[in-house]
Amino acid sequence: MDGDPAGRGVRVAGGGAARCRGRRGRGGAPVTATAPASGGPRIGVITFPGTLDDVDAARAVRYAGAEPVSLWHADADLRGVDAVVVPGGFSYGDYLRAGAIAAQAPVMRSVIDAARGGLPVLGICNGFQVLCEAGLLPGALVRNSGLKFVCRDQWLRVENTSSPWTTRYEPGAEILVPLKNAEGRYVADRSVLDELEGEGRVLFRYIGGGTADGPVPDTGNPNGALRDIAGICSADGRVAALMPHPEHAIDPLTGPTDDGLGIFLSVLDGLGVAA
Amino acid sequence: MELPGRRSTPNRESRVARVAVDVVIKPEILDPQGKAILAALGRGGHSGVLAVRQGKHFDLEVDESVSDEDLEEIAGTLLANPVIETWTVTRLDEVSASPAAALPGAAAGEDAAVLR
Amino acid sequence: MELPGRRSTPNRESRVARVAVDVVIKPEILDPQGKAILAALGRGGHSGVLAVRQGKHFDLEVDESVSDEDLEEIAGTLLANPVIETWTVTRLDEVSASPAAALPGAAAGEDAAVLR
Amino acid sequence: MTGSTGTVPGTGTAPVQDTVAQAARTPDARQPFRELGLKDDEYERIREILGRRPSDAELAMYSVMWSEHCSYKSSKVHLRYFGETTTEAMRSVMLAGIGENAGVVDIGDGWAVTFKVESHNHPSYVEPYQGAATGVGGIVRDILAMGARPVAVMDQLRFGPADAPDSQRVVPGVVAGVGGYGNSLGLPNIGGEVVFDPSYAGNPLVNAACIGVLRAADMYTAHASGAGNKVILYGSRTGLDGIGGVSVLASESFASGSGGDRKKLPSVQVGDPFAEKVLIECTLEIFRAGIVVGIQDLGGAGLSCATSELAAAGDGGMAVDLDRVPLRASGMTAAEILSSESQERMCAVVEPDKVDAFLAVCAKWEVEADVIGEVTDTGRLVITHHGEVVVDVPPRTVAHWGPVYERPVERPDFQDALRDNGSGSLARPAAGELPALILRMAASPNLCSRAWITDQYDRYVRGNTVLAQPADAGIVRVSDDVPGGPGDPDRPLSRRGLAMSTDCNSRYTLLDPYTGAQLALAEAYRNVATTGAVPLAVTDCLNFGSPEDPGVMWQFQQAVRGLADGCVELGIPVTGGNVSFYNQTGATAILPTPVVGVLGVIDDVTRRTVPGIGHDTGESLLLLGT
Ligand SMILES: Nc1ncnc2c1ncn2[C@@H]1O[C@H](COP(=O)(O)OP(=O)(O)O)[C@@H](O)[C@H]1O
Repeated sequence: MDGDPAGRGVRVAGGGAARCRGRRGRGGAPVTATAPASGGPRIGVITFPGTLDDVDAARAVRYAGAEPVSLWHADADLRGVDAVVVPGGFSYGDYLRAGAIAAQAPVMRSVIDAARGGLPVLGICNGFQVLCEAGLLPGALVRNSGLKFVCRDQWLRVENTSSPWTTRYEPGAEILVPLKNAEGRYVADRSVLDELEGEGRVLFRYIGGGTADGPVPDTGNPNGALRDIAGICSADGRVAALMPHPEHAIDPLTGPTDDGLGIFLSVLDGLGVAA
Repeated sequence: MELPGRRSTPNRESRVARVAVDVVIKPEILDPQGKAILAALGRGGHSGVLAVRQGKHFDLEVDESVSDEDLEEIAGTLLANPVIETWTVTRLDEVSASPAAALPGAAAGEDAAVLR
Repeated sequence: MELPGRRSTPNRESRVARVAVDVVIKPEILDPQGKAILAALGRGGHSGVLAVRQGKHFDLEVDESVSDEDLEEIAGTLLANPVIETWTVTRLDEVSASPAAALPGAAAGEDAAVLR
Repeated sequence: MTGSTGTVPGTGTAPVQDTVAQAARTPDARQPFRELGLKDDEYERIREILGRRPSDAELAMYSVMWSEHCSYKSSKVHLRYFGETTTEAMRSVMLAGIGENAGVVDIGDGWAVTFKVESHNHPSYVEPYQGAATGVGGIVRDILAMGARPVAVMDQLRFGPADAPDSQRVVPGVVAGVGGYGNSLGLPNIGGEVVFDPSYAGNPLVNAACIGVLRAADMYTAHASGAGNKVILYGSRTGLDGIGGVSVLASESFASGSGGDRKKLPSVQVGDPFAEKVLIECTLEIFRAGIVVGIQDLGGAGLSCATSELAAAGDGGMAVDLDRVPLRASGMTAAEILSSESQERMCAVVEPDKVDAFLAVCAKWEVEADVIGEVTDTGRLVITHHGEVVVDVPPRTVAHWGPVYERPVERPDFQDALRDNGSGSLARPAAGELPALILRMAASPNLCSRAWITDQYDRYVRGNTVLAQPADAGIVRVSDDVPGGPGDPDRPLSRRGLAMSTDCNSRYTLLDPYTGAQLALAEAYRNVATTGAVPLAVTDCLNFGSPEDPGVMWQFQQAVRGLADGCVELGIPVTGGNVSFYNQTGATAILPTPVVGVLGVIDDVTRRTVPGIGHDTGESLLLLGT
């Protein structure tokens, strides 16, 4: 299933968002950032004390062709952005529980309000934890079943390609992006899990660790997440989150693939239509 | 001198209470740490230990403005995540406002002050 | 189905005791978590909380072969790191040997089965 | 500023504190200098310098600053050889060299790089997680103090046999500590080493390296100049942790004891990586705002080191009021405040009219900051506590006048026997045995996959990692983290990259320390070169046994000479490093372990060579060299 299928308005940037497995993660020139036209979409990236992957999220936004706008945890003003990324890291040191203290920050109160009004929000890793702690997404992320921090390249299946954050992927697409966390095990009540499944709100599922050549057998679920869930979304699909890091897979130079770019391109497609 | 880890040196007149909050992961959720400890105990010859769950323990010092309802709220909204955890709040002995007395076995003033 | 985190279903005749072990960081040692929580409580308007220390809480179930000395040893060698932590061991109510009763609210569910 | 702010609490129960005046009045008071690790002649020397006995606080300062760890008293005479052999051509890439917090190298286009390896061996044995974690924290602050953004870390580990019982405690703890701290700082781990050998069983080695990037024009050095400038301590509060760590833990033995009658305190520091992450961002913002004269990290020897080194590197003196130091514990003595090794602290010298701006940046990051003193023109470091002068010394005597030893050097008797015991007498495997042998080797702890370790380290964060495990050298793209943020269209992505590799085969070094050190250098050099980068400069971490053992001193001397001569041969300078002595269990020293790090530059990271053989069918396999 190599190659970009035609006819779906795929915007190609830096080799394009992978819809498929099999791109080998080596070589290739770095994608030159396309300067967004002024007045184009603006995507906010939140920085809490202890946030780490905000620079990466901002870079991914830029690669996708939008303007990253940095948002400060203590400032409730969302600066008129068209979408928000809650990036990875260890906000407040992950002390108490990952994401727990950040979820109460002034900026999150605004994000919660805006999300209820339909603002697209993406949580990555620590951002997923923050969104759960903030009540925007159900369930919780707890200590990895192996008790250790895990950093590896992770294969995921895109389970739902109609959410605003996943339209660029083909149904059933398998993508390879880095995973790195210590508390990434998704848990929720059975009824919640059933609801998520029933409503197509499981966005990504773990397939296995591996290389660009494919998943290595028996490496499936990296942290014991229930039902292999790697990412979910809200009922309207606009709030989405995943533990793996698509922003680290935007350029084969610095990541295993550029498969992660599709997430950022997807939301821009939606904004473009709206704009 | 302002004491660290303390909002302020409590008014010497006011009463300071010690509160313990214990938070444990709900039983239906995997506790890999407890499991690992149980296995280690087995290897170490302590086979009489049948089950282990690991949770968190918080020692709080609160002034009299903090009611039981406040404590429940603090525990239920911040210290514990109700989705995955349960908690108990226990008020311990009322202690005087002297920092030295606030921690068990805090013999010298040095120890009690280190609440950071 | 074997219940997670349990060595085996204890003999129905034997008595199982619940033991709580609370481990806290020594007062002279930095507790960054406590510090972060205190700051968050302050931001959240709970200024009546004057100090917070975070530690660990362990719920153990032990059979009658486990003496108090054993518990001290378990706490001091495995559950706590004596270099930086202190601990207290508390025997709680004796409970019956029925596994279901030993854990509050342990409802069997899909998770219990996944807990391997 | 005078020390008039505090008074001794009139409780009557406060311990009488030793002051400079008291020291003058009671010249014959006995002092526990031996317990603090000072030799008789060293103590005499301090009395000579001061013309009186030192106060307790002064004694604490001198003892930590004159310890092996801080003063390099046994290694200094040998390390000079690096300077003596560095040619002008080699020096030409260096913006700062040995003696600064870390060496700085010019990499062109206005960029500079600072990098260094440091040891945290003994603390990591006592408390593996915290020891390793605070080791990472310490080296990162060294790099930060130069004005650089830390961009990558590496770790060099040596353990006892993998199956030794204590390894089950030490190995996972150390690896989790390195990862726990580095991951939380958001620094990619781009490589390292793991070696198992019985000689490290009671004395594991935990070395950590950090690379930082700065604009060459923005380099900062640690100095306190300009009378009237303020001294600001910022970061975490000062507590009782780690007191005695330097003078006792990091030098002579594991036995603890802080010398006073304060009850025994654990000589461990607990790290708070979150505090350090915030400290990094806060400090970088301060640098960017140009509101600081000089800056110094607080590591071993804490405030003793920071105040005396800042003052010694400046042009005058310094006055410090310990009552203004924010504390975590009450009742701390001046000596304790000065020796505390509480982590995540920095000390800055700031012009008076910039103090408000400085404090505002700290407030934004919720970093505590306090003016604790000022630069003076007295030429003396004067420290007050509770309104009394407790320290009054010429700062250079603390920072730089530590004793220098010409320790006896003697080639060990066993060296000949060791050298003659070649592999010639060993049985050769028959051809048929080779497959099994290869499998056995591949499974051995020293050769097997390092994934168990490297999977616990974040290698992706910051998005500039171009090579990491399993490559022999790591490469990070020179940060695009410049004004305007990542991917700023006005600042196209830099293609320039930094490569680094660290290596050391200590078994070779035991056989022949001179050649062993050169082999370590050559291996790191090759590892950098084969990525496509041009090797530029060298750092080292020299881990050896007791300098009081003439055989160990011989190993040390030989290794230094080998490394320095090798650097001349390759034309790249040693810009800094670290010496760790007393790595031994009883009388048995570790294998001599001079870890060598080579830094290189690659102009275009897209052209780096990816490790491995056979990415495409039809590739040719060439063997180069002899
Ligand atoms: N302690 C460590 N920390 C980080 N990376 C490490 C560590 N040890 C080994 N590595 C990395 O793992 C890979 C394999 O290491 P090693 O087996 O020592 O390689 P080699 O034998 O080729 O020197 C290298 O990329 C190395 O940098």
